[in-house]
Amino acid sequence: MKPRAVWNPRDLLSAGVIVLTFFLLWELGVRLLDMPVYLLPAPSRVILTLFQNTSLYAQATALTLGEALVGLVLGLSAGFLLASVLVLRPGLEGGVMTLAILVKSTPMVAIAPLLTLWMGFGVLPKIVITALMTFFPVLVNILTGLQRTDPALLDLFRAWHASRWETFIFLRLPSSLPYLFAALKISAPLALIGAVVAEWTGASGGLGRTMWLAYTNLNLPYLFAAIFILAAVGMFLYQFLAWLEARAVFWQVPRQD
Amino acid sequence: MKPRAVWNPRDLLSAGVIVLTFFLLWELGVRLLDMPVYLLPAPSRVILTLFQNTSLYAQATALTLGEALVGLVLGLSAGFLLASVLVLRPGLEGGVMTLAILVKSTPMVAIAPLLTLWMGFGVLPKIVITALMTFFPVLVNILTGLQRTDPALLDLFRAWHASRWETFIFLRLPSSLPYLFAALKISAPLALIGAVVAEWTGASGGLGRTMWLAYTNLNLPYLFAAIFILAAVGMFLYQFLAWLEARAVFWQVPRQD
Amino acid sequence: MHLEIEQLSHTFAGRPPRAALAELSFAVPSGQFTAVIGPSGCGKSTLLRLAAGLLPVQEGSLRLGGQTPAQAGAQRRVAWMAQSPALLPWRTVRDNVLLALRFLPAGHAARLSADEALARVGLSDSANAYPFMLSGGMQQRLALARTLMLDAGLWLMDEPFAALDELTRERLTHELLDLWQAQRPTVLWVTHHIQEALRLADRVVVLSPRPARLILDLPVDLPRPRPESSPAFQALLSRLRAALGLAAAPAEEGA
Amino acid sequence: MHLEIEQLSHTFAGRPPRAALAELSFAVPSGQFTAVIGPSGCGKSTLLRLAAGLLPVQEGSLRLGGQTPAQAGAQRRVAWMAQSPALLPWRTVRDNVLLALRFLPAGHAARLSADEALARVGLSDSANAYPFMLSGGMQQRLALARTLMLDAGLWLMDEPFAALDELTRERLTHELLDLWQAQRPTVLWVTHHIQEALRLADRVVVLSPRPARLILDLPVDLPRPRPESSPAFQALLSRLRAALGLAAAPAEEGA
Amino acid sequence: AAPDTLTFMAGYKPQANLPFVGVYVAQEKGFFAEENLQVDIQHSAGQGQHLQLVAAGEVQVTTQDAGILLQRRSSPGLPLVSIALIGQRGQQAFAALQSSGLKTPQDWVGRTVGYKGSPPPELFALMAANNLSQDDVQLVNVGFDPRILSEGKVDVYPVFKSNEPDMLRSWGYELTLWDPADYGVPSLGLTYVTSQETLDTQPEKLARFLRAALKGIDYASQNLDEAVEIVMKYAGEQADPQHQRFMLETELADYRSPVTEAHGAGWQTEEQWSALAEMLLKYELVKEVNVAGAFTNALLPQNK
Ligand SMILES: Nc1ncnc2c1ncn2[C@@H]1O[C@H](COP(=O)(O)OP(=O)(O)OP(=O)(O)O)[C@@H](O)[C@H]1O
Ligand SMILES: Nc1ncnc2c1ncn2[C@@H]1O[C@H](COP(=O)(O)OP(=O)(O)OP(=O)(O)O)[C@@H](O)[C@H]1O
Ligand SMILES: Cc1ncc(C[n+]2csc(CCO)c2C)c(N)n1
Ligand SMILES: [Mg+2]
Ligand SMILES: [Mg+2]
Repeated sequence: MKPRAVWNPRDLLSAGVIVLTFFLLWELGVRLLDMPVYLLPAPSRVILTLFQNTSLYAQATALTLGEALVGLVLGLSAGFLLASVLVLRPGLEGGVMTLAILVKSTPMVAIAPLLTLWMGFGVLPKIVITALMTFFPVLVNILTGLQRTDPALLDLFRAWHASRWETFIFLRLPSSLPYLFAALKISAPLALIGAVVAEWTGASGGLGRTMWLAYTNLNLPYLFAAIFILAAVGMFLYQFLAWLEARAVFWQVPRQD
Repeated sequence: MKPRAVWNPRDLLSAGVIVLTFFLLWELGVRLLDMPVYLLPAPSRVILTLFQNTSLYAQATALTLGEALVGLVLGLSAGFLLASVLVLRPGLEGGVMTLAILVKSTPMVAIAPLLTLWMGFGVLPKIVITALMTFFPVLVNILTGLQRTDPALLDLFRAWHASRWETFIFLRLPSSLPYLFAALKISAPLALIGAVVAEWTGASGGLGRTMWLAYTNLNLPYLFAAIFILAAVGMFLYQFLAWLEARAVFWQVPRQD
Repeated sequence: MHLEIEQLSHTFAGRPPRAALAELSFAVPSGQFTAVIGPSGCGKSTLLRLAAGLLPVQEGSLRLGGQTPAQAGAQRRVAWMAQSPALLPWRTVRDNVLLALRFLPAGHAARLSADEALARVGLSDSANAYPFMLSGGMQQRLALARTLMLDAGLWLMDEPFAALDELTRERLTHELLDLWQAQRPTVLWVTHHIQEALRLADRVVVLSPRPARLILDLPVDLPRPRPESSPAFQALLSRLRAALGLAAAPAEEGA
Repeated sequence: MHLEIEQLSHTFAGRPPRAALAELSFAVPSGQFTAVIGPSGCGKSTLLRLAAGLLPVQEGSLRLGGQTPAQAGAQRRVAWMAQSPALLPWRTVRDNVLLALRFLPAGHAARLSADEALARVGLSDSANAYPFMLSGGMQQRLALARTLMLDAGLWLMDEPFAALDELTRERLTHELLDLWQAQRPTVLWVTHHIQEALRLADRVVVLSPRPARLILDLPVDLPRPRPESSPAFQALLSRLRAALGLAAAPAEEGA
Repeated sequence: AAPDTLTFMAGYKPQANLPFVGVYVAQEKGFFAEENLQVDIQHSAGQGQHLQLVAAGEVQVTTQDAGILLQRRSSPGLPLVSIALIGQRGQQAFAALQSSGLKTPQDWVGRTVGYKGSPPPELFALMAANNLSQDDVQLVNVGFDPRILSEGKVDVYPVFKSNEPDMLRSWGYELTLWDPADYGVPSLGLTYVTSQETLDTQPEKLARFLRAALKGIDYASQNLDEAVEIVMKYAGEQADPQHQRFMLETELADYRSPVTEAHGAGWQTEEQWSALAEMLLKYELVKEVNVAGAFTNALLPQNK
């Protein structure tokens, strides 16, 4: 009973057809409506721009991806730790969630300069912003996963007089894995966006800065080239996570009807 | 076996203590470090600002909350419909997720002028932006929930030769409710932020505009007053959803060890 | 609906692979009540799942009324009761039964109302309760009621009475035979309870430890009801015991 | 560890509330093997859950070695086997058993190694398999192996053999009595199998339909092993049957 | 007859930028109504949305400083035209804390110079005029936030003369300011902008708009208190009237120049635009320019 391959050939085909159709419609729409390039560039033009500036985009992507991944790991850890604390000490949920929502409600653009003041012009504030943007979905999802453990198994652990900690490690944690992966799939593209937002005005490199420059110059092909990269990297991360999930949650294979 | 009250008195107390401690530390920090108000205002000052401008904030909140809720409903519906389609036609997952991540990767500022062109200067583009910002977590979470149905029950429906549609309505949907609520808890604050972001780039009212004006004037008490409102509304929505969840998923009561 | 099983083998993939059925062959004429007995883990549930179309036929053939399991199942004339109750936790007891009514064969009306079905399994008092409020045996009776609603030509029953006490078993045996005699479906009845098999079935099929092979095919030609104390019953009981004792003796894995 | 149950009542909240135990009283001396029999849904599992500390004692008292269930449980001298297997799906069969070893009473070493325990229940071949690869009976045997690792002073067993065939039951009966005689724990053994109760127990307690009351308390003073054919065995069997027949007859709900 | 409608989008948030003030005052004092115009006033977030919307015809008039206007005309080739030059001198200046001891641009050597997103051409020109090369200073992108300067994270920071200096002073910091114009660097401020198509199809409506808006500016220059009050109606309670007044006064100072003395308010000359264009060409911020198409005086009241 092997996990269903994430990319079986038929799925790959249908994915290709859908994506191609979308780009074709977009291309046609732009051409038929004679949409000016400063409002919406045709995808062909975007892809051309991408290929004409590969090294520019490669460097920017490397920087942003690095920030995004480190920030994601931080945000993930923070969300995970908080969720764990809330499951081990359920009374704290109201207070901690209030603070989490307070942090989540603070626009990143408002605190980005403050972070720059404290942490300088380097990558650190970008990583922190990314972490702040990603921790919330992780917190909510893992908390739900940790709480929704099979009651029959919880009874078993209670009858064993397992400590909270043992119940957490041996029971709640593994059974929350599907929620963890959903959280990761939500957070991975979000981390990329977080890094981009962090770089938007205050960075000297990275996709975010490239995008900002492109946008303020109303150079939309450059802007969309970066968006395509973000989407491609996001999709890659998503597929990687789906692949990992199929292996990690091997005992519960999603099945079709 | 009633659902655990979301706000039992002990939890309420601990929540109060945590939140108050946080604000007290903040207040003390600002006073002891003599933090200038344009860097970080003391919470007391923020709250004062809030109370001195109740009608301003009440109007702005009403507008933004309206946009956020309508946008949330739209985003929720979109995410839900997409997830349903992907569960009924699993081959589409790769293609649809690629497009979803593409949309998710597009900075709203890049498409805001297009939305203005198509929908004018009113609330409609704000609602659309909010919907675009909220649909992704809903899509991922509900998709996971719809896929992770109890295999024993799936076997039952298969043996019944239930149609995909029947399996969806009578089995997958109800059993995905915990994931749906996690998605809602993630998306509710996100919807508020979405509406704020949408207003940030050129609205004529709402909390986003209030925050933008406050921020560009570096009038941080006004900015934080709006953040406090967002957090309070977000918290209210979160608690409401938790309350609803306890009633909707009554058959699976989250239990402590 | 007659059943033909020919050289049916089934092996679960994995490291190592697990053979569950090995070249199993037997046929069940339409309307026959066949009990299936075999040691734990020998492949009884696998056999029923194959017949219910839940597992693909890998080797050999399995025909229900001349059709493949998928074809026969599509007409909804096959009712399968799983070994575990598999109830919908968000539906009341009554609504769990009512749901099954959606899956009647085309053009068939329900023979029993939901409340009647619940009464027959002794769950009337719990009609508005949720499954998590039921005891293990009550859950099994609910699953049974749900299955018996279906008005099927073939009953695939996987230890339907395993969680029930003797008295409840006896009462349900009556109800069941009533229904069976009215509808005359073909029945595959997996059980560990040898007396139960002899009480109910026209024939008892005994399987070997894993992978399941046929080791005894015992017709039960006694008129019903069948008092256990009758010598004929005791004779058959001894034969079955012997067959099972032989079959199970050397195996290490109970299977 | 002796058990004292006095005027124990339990009612589940809800609309309407459900009384599961009604002023139940009996005592089990330390080391006694007591079988509990009663109709489906009468309150047997509820009784065991109360003793395991999984439900709060509402009315009356329940003492394990003079302590409350929580106190006794905290010393990990109480082993509870649930009616459903409750296995960890992400752990192999062996790892499921090994996990139980963490929960031995303080200062106790395991009496059996995990592999030995698996061998005793006939699961050696499946040590590296995952629970979803096991048949229903194999899952139950795994749960049994896990419980017997615990070296407890009190065994609370909820229909541990329900999913097993006669032969496997018989073999496990031997294993179990071996272990019981070596350790001499007190045992509450819920079963629907009257012969099994008589084969194993020092005493059989028969409960009424819901809410459970004591309707028969039958000592079984026969030396083990106990051939079923012996007249003494048959006499006890008849008494039990009669008690159960009477007890269950008028109830509508099988409970 | 029913009034003609027109959408004006201020190029940034509501505040006392002079071209904004003219529109606010014209709206509030009924000058638009006198021209039988119904003006819808919108605000941009300032990153270029207003230019996209004008080019697309959704908005008829916006504001933009002359330098960016030339750049957007060059790339991506937006068909935009300035119809009045309100800021006769550029808004950009460079600031350091007085406590830093920096006196002249030559003192910048070895110091950190911040910039907002991308360095303005005036910075290069100013450094060149002081014989500094880019390698003499450390350029860092610090975003749009003057607190970076007040908290000492950079030594020199570009500011709008009419904006941040007042803000920083209100926090208690004394500043040293360098205005590129004082070093002969050509610069121009905010203009009213329309698209070529709107200009071709609705010149008469635009002229009426311009007449009212310029009248609004005049009115503001003579009624500062009232003008600030009107601005505050748009800017919201978050804004500081004191600060708006400073902005208005500062920008009014650059409203008049020898050119306007000669030709009247809003006038713009080929020389002014060419000088700016040459600087942009020099620092490769534009590839080619067509100065003649970038502006027109045809709609100004004095030409009607
Ligand atoms: N959580 C619950 N909420 C409400 N009622 C419950 C709950 N759990 C059990 N009951 C009720 O309590 C009664 C006793 O249940 P219990 O599980 O103890 O029965 P049992 O004797 O073990 O039956 P069986 O032999 O079928 O397992 C049943 O009528 C059941 O419906
Ligand atoms: N998904 C699976 N993967 C691997 N092996 C499996 C799987 N399902 C069942 N098996 C194996 O197939 C064999 C037969 O299983 P099956 O459930 O048919 O037994 P059974 O006769 O119903 O036993 P029981 O009486 O205990 O229910 C068992 O040895 C089991 O381990
Ligand atoms: C005091 C002052 N503050 C901010 C700006 C920024 N700004 C005003 S309008 C505009 C866009 C073009 O009209 C931009 C970026 C300024 N110029 N002057
Ligand atoms: Mg089975
Ligand atoms: Mg029970």
